[in-house]
Amino acid sequence: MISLTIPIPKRPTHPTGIWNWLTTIDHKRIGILYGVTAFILFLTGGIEALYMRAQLATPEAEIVSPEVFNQLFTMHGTTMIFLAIMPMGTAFFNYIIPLQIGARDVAFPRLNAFSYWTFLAGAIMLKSSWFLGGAPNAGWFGYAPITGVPYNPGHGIDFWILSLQILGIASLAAAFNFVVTIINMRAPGMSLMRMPLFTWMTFVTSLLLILAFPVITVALIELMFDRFYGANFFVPAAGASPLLWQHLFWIFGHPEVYILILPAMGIISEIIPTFSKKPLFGYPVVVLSGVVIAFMGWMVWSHHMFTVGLGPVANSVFALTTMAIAVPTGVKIFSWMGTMWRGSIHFSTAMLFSVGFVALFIIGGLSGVMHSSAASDAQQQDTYFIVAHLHYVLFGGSIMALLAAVYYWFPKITGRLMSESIGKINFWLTFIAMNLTFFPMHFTGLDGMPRRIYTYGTEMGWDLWNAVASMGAFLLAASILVFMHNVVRSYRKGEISGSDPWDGRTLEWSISSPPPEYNFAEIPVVETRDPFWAQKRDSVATARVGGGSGEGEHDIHMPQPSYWPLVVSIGLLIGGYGLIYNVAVAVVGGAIALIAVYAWSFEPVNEPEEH
Amino acid sequence: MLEAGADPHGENSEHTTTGLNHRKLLMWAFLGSDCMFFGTLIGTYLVSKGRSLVGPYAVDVFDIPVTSVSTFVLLMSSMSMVLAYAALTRGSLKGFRIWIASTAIMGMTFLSFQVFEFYEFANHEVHFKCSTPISDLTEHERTFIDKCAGQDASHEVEEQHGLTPRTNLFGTTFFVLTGFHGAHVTLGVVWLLSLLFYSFRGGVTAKRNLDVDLAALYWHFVDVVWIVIFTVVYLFGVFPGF
Amino acid sequence: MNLITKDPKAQSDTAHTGHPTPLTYFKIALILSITTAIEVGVFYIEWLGHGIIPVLVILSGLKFGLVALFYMHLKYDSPLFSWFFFGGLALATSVFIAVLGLFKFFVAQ
Amino acid sequence: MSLFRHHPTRLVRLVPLLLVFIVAGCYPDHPQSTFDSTGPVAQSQLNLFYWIFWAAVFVFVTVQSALLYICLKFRRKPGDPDPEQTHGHNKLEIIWTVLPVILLAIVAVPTVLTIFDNANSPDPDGMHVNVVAHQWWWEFNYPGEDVKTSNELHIPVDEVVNVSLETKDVIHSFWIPKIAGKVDMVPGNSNKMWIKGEEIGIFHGQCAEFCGESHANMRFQVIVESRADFDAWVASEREPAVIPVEPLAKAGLDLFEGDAQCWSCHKVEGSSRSRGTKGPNLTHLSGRQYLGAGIVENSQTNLRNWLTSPNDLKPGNIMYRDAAVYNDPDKALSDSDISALVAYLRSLK
Repeated sequence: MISLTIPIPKRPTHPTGIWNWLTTIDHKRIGILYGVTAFILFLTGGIEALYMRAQLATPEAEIVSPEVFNQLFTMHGTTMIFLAIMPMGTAFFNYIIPLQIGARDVAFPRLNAFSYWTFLAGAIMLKSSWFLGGAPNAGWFGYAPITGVPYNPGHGIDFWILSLQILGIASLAAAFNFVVTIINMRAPGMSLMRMPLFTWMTFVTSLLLILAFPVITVALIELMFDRFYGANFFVPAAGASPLLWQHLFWIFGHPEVYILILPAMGIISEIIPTFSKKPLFGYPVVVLSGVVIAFMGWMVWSHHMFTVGLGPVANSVFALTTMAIAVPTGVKIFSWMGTMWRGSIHFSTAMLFSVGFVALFIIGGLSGVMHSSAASDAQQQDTYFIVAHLHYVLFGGSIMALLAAVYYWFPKITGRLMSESIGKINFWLTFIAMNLTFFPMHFTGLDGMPRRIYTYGTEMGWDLWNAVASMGAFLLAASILVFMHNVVRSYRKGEISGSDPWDGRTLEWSISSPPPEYNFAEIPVVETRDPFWAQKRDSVATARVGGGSGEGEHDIHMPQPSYWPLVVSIGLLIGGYGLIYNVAVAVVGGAIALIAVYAWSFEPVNEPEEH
Repeated sequence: MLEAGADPHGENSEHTTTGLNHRKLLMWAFLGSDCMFFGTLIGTYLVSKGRSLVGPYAVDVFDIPVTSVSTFVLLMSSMSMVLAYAALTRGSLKGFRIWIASTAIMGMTFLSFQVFEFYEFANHEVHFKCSTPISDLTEHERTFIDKCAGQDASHEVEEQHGLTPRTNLFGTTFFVLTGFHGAHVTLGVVWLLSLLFYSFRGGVTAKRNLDVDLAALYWHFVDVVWIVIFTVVYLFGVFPGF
Repeated sequence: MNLITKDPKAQSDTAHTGHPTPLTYFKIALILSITTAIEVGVFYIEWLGHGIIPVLVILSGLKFGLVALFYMHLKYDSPLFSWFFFGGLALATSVFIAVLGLFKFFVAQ
Repeated sequence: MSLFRHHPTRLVRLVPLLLVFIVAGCYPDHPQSTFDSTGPVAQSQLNLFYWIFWAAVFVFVTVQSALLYICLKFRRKPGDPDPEQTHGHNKLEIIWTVLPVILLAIVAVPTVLTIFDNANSPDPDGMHVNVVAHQWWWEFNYPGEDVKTSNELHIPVDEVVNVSLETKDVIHSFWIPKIAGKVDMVPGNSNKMWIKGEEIGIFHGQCAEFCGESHANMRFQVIVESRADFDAWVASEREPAVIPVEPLAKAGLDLFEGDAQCWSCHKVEGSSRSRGTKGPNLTHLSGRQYLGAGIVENSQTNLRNWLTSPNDLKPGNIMYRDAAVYNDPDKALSDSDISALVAYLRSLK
């Protein structure tokens, strides 16, 4: 219909250059785009943190104003969660999952490209608020009614709402894609219980995403109606309960925490076996515990609300369910240690980061159990003790694992090894600085320092440990600089890695580095867990992995690039700004997106040759 | 890949691990996700129920017989949708066109009812005779009872007092919930019409029926959501004490 | 777990042979109409009191199930689809019943 | 709760104390330290914390040393053959699933007991205080004593005080670390808690839920005093404000109730004009120890600074935002106006 009345521009064909990057639907290129973009955004979130640590290094400092401070912690939290850790995870999902399951691409390559461009649109939208009258300033949790127009008349919150909606679309698109890819595109013989752990955790994470994001989407829609059209969802004066926002936020927010940590656990479960030269200890239990964590993540959200007055019964129930989560988490930690036990452990940088993850995650887990005790949490809620806990989980956990993942898969992605000597400096600096930054926060928290305060008096006795934490933060920034140096240096002149530098166990190591566009010349047949290891050690004689001579390479039809995902995302971005500034612009943006969706639907995956 | 990955609908050239089509799997995952979407909206409606400080309330504005008719229409559209798909798989393109057109028409009928309903609510009139016993008046109507002061029993009170999303919490939650359902229906109608037009271009055939299958799943989902909304919002809504 | 890696052939077979006929669809539509009529009818029976709530919940659940199982073919299709759909549905239902409980919604106001 | 009413044994106390010294030096200088509790609520929370802390230390030491041991023991040496490819060990896996369950049960039981213990006031008919939070100050009303004051909470020692918590705007949280853990104030949702001070002195509290620009400056003091002192304070609070005789203060009063329009937001008992409720009650302002919701000492200089440029002391505050004397240059206060107002406010004993 429309496609036949509107002349559709020719399909993009550029094999290289900027147009290729803009129109690519190759999962590996999209993974790289995701990773690089998320890392740049991680740096911006880090700079926001450094400003805060500078302000808090000394009592009564005046480096930033209280208003800017509030914007800084809001943006730091939102950035790190939605623009850094989640998309860095998605970067590895994109690059690695099809390789691990023996597929040539994801199930919906164009949806994948759309997911990236929409993520970028959301990031641009959120970050641009700094330059368009001020960033959001109500915290990443945005508790009503402080996000209401009476208390927050500027556009900051509007930017927050709309960018999170756009990012939500991006995350959902990616999550649907990976659910289908993992269910439907596994190599023959790769049953669920033969899937690598990283694939498993990606699958669980994606399921969590598609179930959790609609909740925050609706909550944000409701807040948007309150702010834009004078509705009453969270207006106490109209009888509404602002607690509804907290419930909706944390029904989403707690699964979100597992969305951030489960991929990290998956990464660790790949690296530790590889460098211990042993299969993952208790594979079924590790898988099951991941599934159980995800499932129980839905039963604990009110532990973020122990002090709002839910009553002793509700608090007790949520305290108990929260404590119960420690069990599957413990199982994972013991299983990693069981994997290393009697292994032949090679402490490469990736392995160091992984062991660092385990050590730090134990601390974060234990302080988590402390918070789960609702009664004593009354002294910890909203203090720096919580800040310490969550950074042990998200930095000590997620970021350490993501850094490990970079060191682990960099050779696969670039064909070059990262420098191990710089890597070791990188690890120890990160490990020490991380503890220097976040461990003192346990002290200041128990010493009565609330979160989100821009200043404090000398008489409070918080000077020393705040100064230490700030020093740690700048040291941490230095360790990230070392990391960047290592990446750039290794990309340009790192040692050539070959296809299997670590004596890997999973399918991605069976193909060349970097992999060809079609990944597998011949789709492997899997007959065991750790199939590539099995083939190398010949323990299962019939394992047939990789090794295709490339015959029939020319018969492999890869999906072709497309303009439309990018155009839809641009439409969404324009629509987002339009909703804030001018409805007419929003309509234009919507129309662009709609037309592009039509064009996309009528564009075949491959240009038909037979017609 | 899997040898002879059977495709249940015979149109798909890709072979998949489970034999299930990618897009159909995506659709079902999306519907599972959409359950959470409407679950949140309905949850919001129920949490906010009984918290409005001013009228009109559900009992003032709802007209159950009218909504029952539109509910019935939407239910029947589900039937004609499934018949459209059945006709297509049997190879009857003509049957397919007739049924899908009637589905779209019923969808539009439902939407017209909704527009009519929204309009009525927004222009709701309080209307009662001063002779009506107070116990027969709704809570909202009673707030107008002072208009009867000094009037005889036959006096009629008429007051324009509409319900919008801004009026009260009930208005906010009701309009946004049913409005988002209406938006889903609208999208469905556009989708069905696109398929209808596409069928004249030869894009819909018995072999390529997956496009219709997906649209049908979506359409039925919109229908089952309405089944819940009709019960929880409308029927429970005017039921006193719930 | 098995349901995801089932023999694809077995599934496609049921998918082909199990499809109901238009007559089934008409019968379902009839049941749906009658149920709706009963729902609206029950609504006007005043002596039922609070008893109306379980009655309506059961009736609308019946309608929901019929549409999902027959019109959406869940009865005949891969159980994986049912897992996705009813999983999302069950999660949404239980989470929001819990929320309503936390708001003391079921306590007489 | 009987399990923890008694004080913890010396040993249990020793290490956390040591920790506190490392953390905080000597703690009288740490007005918000949760380690230095002085009421049964904070004490029970601290005891619970110690209990869990020790369980956590046990786990931490065990697991981390095991990890360290593994890392040192099983390092790869050149020429090592592939290790045995073990896939798991059912008995071991069951053990490390059950062990945490037992450990958690040890933590869970006292948790639940303490939750219920702290939820119910031991003396519901005792004294009542209504705390109302505003952006960014506190209102304290004593319905039984007929006293209304701001930013400084007086309570008698060793008596149970039932506190109801409300807010006039956004969500705040009421927290006196040494006396009781925090409870939020949620719009439209009055919360209850109870507190008891067991030591005479001044204790610091702070808003713990982010509430906007000056969240950091929303503090308050709790003065725990003997019953006699408390009664004397109540008696003096009940007195209306004294009308000043000193000319400068008199001029200040005229300004307060006149052009400066302070009266429209502030209440001064005894005055027929000053009945505002938007800002703190100022009837006995100079009897208080701090200004601006517990942020600076109540001195002549600080009061002067506050009136001259409130936004420097407390960014974003509503007085600076809304009062004509600050946002309308034509109505700005002159130096002599401020002197007069300071004199008047200092006279409100």
